[in-house]
Amino acid sequence: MGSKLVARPTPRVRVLLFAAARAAVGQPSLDRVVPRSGVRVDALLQQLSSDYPKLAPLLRSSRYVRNGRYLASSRGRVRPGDELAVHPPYGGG
Amino acid sequence: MGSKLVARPTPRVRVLLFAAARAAVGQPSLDRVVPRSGVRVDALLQQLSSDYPKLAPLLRSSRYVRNGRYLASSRGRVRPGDELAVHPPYGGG
Amino acid sequence: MSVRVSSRPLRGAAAMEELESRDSGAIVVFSGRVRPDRTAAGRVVALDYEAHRGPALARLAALERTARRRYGARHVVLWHRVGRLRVGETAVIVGVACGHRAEAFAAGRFLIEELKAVVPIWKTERARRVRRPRPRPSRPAARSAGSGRAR
Amino acid sequence: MSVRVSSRPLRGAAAMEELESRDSGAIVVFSGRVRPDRTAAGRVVALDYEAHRGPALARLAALERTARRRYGARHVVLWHRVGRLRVGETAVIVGVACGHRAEAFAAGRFLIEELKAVVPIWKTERARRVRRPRPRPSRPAARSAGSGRAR
Repeated sequence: MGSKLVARPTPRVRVLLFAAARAAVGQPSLDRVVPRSGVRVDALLQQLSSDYPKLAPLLRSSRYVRNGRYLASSRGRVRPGDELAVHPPYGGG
Repeated sequence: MGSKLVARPTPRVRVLLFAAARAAVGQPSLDRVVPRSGVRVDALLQQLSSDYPKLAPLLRSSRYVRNGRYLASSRGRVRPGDELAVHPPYGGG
Repeated sequence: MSVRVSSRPLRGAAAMEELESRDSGAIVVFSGRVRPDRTAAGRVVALDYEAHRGPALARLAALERTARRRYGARHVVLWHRVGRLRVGETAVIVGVACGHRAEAFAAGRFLIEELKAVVPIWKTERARRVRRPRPRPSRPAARSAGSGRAR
Repeated sequence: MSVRVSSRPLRGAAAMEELESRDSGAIVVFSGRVRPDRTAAGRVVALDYEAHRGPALARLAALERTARRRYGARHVVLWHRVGRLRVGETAVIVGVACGHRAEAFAAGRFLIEELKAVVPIWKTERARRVRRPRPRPSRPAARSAGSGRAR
């Protein structure tokens, strides 16, 4: 009341975890709070490695897909609302 | 009457002609009279080359099957009653 | 053992079903069909295939044994059709079931190459001369210039 | 275009039928199935396959385009199954129709190798510990020496 502030959703990135990455964390996805300006992917991965030590070696050999598109480099950024998929080495067939 | 000779069939080898060999001769097989003791395959082929000049080049590149078995060498013999197949180069598939 | 030389039409799907009924990690099937190639005699419309049946079956069986020994093939399909085949019809099917894909591909390729080289089967092309447009008779200049046909 | 990532069972015969419906000289189909491999955890009884579906379909479609460009493929089948597959079930089918057999084999091999390397699909082994015979309790010498079992 009286405040002009409107509730805004906390700015998050959703991290999708597949296969061995999911097993390392114990769940299929994580929501991470990020600044509204976004964060570099490599910085986000650094945080994840600290929080989930079992995930660390996998992150070094994984590929990354942001909103359905492969990232050419982990120097790209993710912004609130983005979805970042962690792809450990593939094993189809 | 009085003769002790019994009619015996003329001793022949049947030559089977496939594909281009048949086309060169104009028929699918030839019967050749051979001595009762048989004849060397290369001698028989020499005769065929003389009688059917169009067949000559094909005979040089053909394989030979006597009574269903491949001949390792044209120095083998064919005897009356044998069947000798002429196989020009194969082209299945 | 599945070797066959027959005038009945071949179906790759049937070969695949036969191979899928066996235990194996990897199956490769090759199907070769009559192509409408152009030759000196015109365009191929059919191929007449003939075989020396007994030796052909014996050599196909020998190829199968080699595939088992050399590539660990667990099941092999070697089917060849004979008679007159029109363009688009299947002349040959080679299929193999092995433990792993590398052997299955190698065995499949080996079998078709060997089949072509050592099995007494021959084809004769039936071609149709390709019709070329005849040179047009020369026309009066007025007509060829005057009629304004679009396209 | 025939790329598919689905939990429905795969049939190599269906892939072959699809490819046979097209004009082409040579068809190669590969079918890969779950093997009862032995691992540290025991014998594999099933594989759980998962995919990141959108990127997987995009990469399969890109592989198909590459096969058309590089091998002149006229039709391509790239089907992968997901979910729990028991031993013997088909996990992947790769099929290609080309003008000639050399390209068809090369394209087939290329497609399965690339599929395994670049398409976001994973498998997790479900193994069952292999039962080993328990060590026998030691027996009185008289008995082990006395009983004359042949073999």
